[in-house]
Amino acid sequence: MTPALGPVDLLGAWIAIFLTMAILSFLYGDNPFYKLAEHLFIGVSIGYIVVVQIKNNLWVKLERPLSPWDLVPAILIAMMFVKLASRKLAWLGRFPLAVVVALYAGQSVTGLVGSDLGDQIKTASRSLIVDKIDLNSAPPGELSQVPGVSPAIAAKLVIERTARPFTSLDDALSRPSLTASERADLADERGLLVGTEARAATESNRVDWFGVASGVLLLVALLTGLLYFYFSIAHTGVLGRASRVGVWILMVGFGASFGYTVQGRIALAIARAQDIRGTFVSPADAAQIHGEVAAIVSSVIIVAGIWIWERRRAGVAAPGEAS
Amino acid sequence: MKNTAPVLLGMVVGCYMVVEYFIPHYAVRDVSAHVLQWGGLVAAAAYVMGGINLVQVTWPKIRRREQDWGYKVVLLASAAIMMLVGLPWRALIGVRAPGYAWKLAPSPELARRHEARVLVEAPDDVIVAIGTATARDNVVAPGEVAIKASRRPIGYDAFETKLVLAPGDVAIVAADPQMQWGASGRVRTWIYDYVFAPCNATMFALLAFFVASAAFRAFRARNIEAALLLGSAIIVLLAQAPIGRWLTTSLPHLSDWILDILSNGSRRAIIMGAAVGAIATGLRVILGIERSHLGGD
Amino acid sequence: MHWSDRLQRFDRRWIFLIMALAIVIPLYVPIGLPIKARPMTKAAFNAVEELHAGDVVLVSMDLDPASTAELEPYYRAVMLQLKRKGVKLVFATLWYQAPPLVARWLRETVDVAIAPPGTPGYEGLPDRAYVRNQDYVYLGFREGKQNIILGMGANLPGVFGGKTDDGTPFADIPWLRNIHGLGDFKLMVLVSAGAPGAKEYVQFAQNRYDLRMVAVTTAVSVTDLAPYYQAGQLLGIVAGLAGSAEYEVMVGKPSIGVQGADVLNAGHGVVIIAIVLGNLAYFASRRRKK
Amino acid sequence: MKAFVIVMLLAGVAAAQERIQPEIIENKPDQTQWRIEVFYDQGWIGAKGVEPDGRHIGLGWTRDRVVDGSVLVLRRKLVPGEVTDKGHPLRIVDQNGSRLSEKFLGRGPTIDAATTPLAPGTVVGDWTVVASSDGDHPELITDEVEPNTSYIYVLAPALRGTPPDTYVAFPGDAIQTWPLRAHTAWFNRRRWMHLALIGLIAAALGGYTWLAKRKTLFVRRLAGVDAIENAVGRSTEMGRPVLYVTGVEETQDIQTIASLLILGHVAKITAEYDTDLRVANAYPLTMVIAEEVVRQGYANAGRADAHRPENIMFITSEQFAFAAGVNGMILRERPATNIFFGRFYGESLMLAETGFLAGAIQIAGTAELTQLPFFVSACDFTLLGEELFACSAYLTREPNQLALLKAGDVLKVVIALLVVGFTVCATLASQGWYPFTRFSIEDVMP
Repeated sequence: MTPALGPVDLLGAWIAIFLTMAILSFLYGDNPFYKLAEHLFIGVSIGYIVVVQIKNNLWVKLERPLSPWDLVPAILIAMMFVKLASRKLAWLGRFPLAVVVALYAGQSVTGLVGSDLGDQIKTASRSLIVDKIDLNSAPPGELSQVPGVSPAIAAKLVIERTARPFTSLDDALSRPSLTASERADLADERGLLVGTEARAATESNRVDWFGVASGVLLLVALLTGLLYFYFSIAHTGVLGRASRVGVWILMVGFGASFGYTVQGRIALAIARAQDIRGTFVSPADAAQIHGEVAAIVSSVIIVAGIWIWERRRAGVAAPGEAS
Repeated sequence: MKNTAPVLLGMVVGCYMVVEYFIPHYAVRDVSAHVLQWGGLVAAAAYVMGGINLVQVTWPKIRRREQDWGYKVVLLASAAIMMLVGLPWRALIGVRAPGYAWKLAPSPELARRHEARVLVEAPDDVIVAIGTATARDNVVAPGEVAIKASRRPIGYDAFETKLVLAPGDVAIVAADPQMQWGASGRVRTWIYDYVFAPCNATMFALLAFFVASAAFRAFRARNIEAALLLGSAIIVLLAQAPIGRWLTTSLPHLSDWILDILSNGSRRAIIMGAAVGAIATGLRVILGIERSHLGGD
Repeated sequence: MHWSDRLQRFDRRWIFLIMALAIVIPLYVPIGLPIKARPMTKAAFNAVEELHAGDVVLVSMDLDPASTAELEPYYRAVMLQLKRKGVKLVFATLWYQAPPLVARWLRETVDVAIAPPGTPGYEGLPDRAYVRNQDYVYLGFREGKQNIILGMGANLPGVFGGKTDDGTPFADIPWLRNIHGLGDFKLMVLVSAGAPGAKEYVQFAQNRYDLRMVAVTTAVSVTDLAPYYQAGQLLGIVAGLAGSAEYEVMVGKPSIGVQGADVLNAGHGVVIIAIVLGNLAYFASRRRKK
Repeated sequence: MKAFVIVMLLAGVAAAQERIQPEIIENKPDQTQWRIEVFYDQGWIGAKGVEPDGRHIGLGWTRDRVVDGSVLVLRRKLVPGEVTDKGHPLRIVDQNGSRLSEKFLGRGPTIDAATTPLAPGTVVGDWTVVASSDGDHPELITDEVEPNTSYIYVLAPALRGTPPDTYVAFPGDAIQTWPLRAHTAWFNRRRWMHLALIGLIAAALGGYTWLAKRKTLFVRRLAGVDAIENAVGRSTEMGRPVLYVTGVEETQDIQTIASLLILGHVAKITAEYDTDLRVANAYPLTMVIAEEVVRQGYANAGRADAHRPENIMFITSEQFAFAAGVNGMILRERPATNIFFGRFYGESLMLAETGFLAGAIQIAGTAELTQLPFFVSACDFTLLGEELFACSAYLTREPNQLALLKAGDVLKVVIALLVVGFTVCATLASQGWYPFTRFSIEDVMP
């Protein structure tokens, strides 16, 4: 049994909700409540960063066994702080800077060449001919590539096919050992273009033509994309048209990016609402906090406050956001 | 000197980082393990620098009573408080033991029933677990019992011990776990949970609303590019919400296909191009050609 | 004034209000459409399912309170999945914003059982409470971005001075003795809200030490990471809230994520309608001007 | 059953390359022949092998008469002064049992493998369990060892018990290898392709730097770059400042560097137009440099006196606090031009949107692609990804920058050729055309 929230934490919860509302008030317009929360936040985060950096990096370093190597960072850090003492010696601060920048530069050279050039070239250079996965011969690992086939289902299929080879997809996906929910999953993934029909067959060497087309498109997207970011030629004539195709594909890609990003943003707002409702704490605590009440009270305070504040500076321009 | 020496030092370190990648020798690996820590340590110190810098920038504004100086006071004050409560005060004020456990004279009455008893003296908000029991007065079976006393909020000591109880033993557990200060102390965690976290999250949540208004007021199919962008955006938006699959199962498939083929294809072109640019710039930095980050000579 | 102009001029704060309602109302009046896992999510799930009891897994918690909205549901789900598999867990973070958050989450999800036997609405295997420095360790936060990643790859104990966050020596934890670098982890679960995070792990460690890793990312980074997934550098990606919800369903304990994803319907709806209306107004006014 | 062993040593080169003639120790008929492959290194092509870091030994074996049952692999350090230059068979159990013999274990009590699980890493007497395999293991078992230490490995045929890692019997003889020691090398052969790519970039960079100093190199016009000057002009007319944000990443970040380079140019323009330039930084280090760069820019414009250091500000490194701070500036100081160059994350939309509503001309550029859709939507001009780097070259016309751009272009051609080439090979290989089937991109790009 966990004891009820103490008054200190109840107060905290209410403060948290008030600050949430104060920051959301920025949507109405820049106002004292928002500014207060903003500066409070900036201040707290600075205070937070400084301590956490000292504690988790510098202090623990001192606590734990030191090696002669640790002399180097010590000196570098000292050089960085010199500039507080004397403007004349401030140039010493360039040493730590130079070292850190060089460290990162060197790392990105070797890091990127492997992951962003090597592996990406490798992935881009796949065979354009894509065979359908043969349910009667493919190993389990390959079977679970088929849409809707989980490793568990793959294992079952292997057993089933040794008992009796599959004659058709329907036959394969409706074998008795599959549970109802598994069948539902599989049925859900049926489809001629990207679904089961496209990816799997019961004979070997069947070509997945949509896969081929997609592969070609993938290659085209890559090449035209590279062309668009090729700066040594004026984009005219054929090249111009090609690079235009490139930027079109690019834009479709950005569209996807937009979609995902928007999802992310909305998720954040949802979480704030859930938080006020007390979704992330135990029902007992939620009942104690009364988040909705706190939210309404805070909003009333803020609205009243903003109203008074606007009356005060009547004549001065309306809140910035309204423009 | 003032400009060349840092660059030279940088060149040495940077070149080492590149060469190191191609040398599998364990001795080199061990050296790298040390070198790699430098970056982190210096960066950490730079944050401290930033804190000091903030005071340097803000204080004059307050002295000169510049516009919004009041908020600047709030800013500095909250920063100062957050730093102060981050100090390990208990090093000064001392640490009190979180609790004690001792035995009293055994009671024959309990012994007859082959039981033992553990009494708890603790404030109401302290959770004391005697084995699995959490009452203030527990009759337990003899033998070893684990005793754990803690407070609910993060940032308090915990009292843990074991008692071996013979039949008839009566033990007392007096626990009052003390509040911790410092980076993971009670007050700091409180401020983090109830000020830092909600502000941080809400700042981000504002974006949901800005997205909506941007979509309404700024996002226009002015040309074919924008139209394409919008089209795929709407498809992905629909597919990402459960409603997409509810409308038609091919929507998620289509959106996945856009991601796998069109997005990945063009994205890969960008990744490679960017990688080349980054590598080249990196090379320029470690070869000392690029010194803009050190300021003009 | 023509309707199209009015539509383009009206105060955006009305849109904010509509958005707010679209987010709040479904929380009280759920729509409750079914959720099905997508390939990327399934891949991530399967990668974890392949683990065996006793395997050592690194969980890198590179996030801040702002990103919990998208990552927390996945985190809670994957913790249940990992714990019911009985794997050993190693936690670390590269984000200075994270430590207090991680401390709380460890308390809420690792130190106690998430789904003890008899949890209503949960059929899967139960999990148990993990004991710190016995079933899991928390290494703490280190500043240095990819320096730390590379450092952990080359010599993990070195980066953390051979001690966990609470000062327990690695030597005291038997299963930690065989962990010299990132290469020794059976799997890496990257709870990643941005940089440094999944992308940096891929760029600076995956190719170098040939690691197995899955990532949950804020939806923002999905298109950025998808090529790495296609290249097999990431074994799976869980895409923000929607992905987390799918993951909850796969793990078998739908909760906050599913509730949130349900609200996405309305939220996305508002944005789509906003785009459509905005453009209608735009084209209408443009035709009139011609 | 006696057996004899063939240890095949591959002097630092992978199996495919050169094979030293197997050395026969004993040769009796009717015996299982062990062929043990020991890998110390990896080849220039082909994926097989271990990294020669002095900490890894690769072990694989096949037996010419296939024997069923598992094989348990153990390892021990060579006792100083011990001479075993030959591999030889030995018994690890006394009689057909599962109890490892004292003689074998060296020190410590005997251990019953049927009851004590021998998981990899377990120490039994002098020996450490390396791995166990069901049947032969032609693939490599990679063992992590201490550098500069000789080890002896034993491969023991075994029959598994029901509990995991237990063994009920060890039929026949085990095989003891002769001393093996992990090799160290000074070059990782698997990464030659990476080195080649870096070398190519370096060469192109050097070549074009040389060229750029002698002749003007062509760069295609970048829409949006010229917009900067117009925008600054407009701010001058309106008598409002120009706001420049260097992104929210640290100085080391390539994009921040590019942003700072462009900042120098922008500072020059603003100095010429005599317009206020405000620079918002998310990191103290960035602020310090930005100040240097701007001072330089003003100096180049011959107006060093006009430089106002307090206009270059450090807001905070906390991403959203930073966004809030800059938003505050946009709303309070109402700059007529906002320039967002560098790396941006979630706050990009907040900034662009607030600026959009403040009615400023906005120019954005970032290689942080997830943010581009919003910049594209809310800004007047946007530099997509790499165009940001191209921009600094286009503006400064500075040889180094141009060389950077040109080198990038060369590499793009190379990449395109590589991709097309490899794709053709892979496609032909998938159709079973002869020479191509023997070749895989994995061989050169592990």
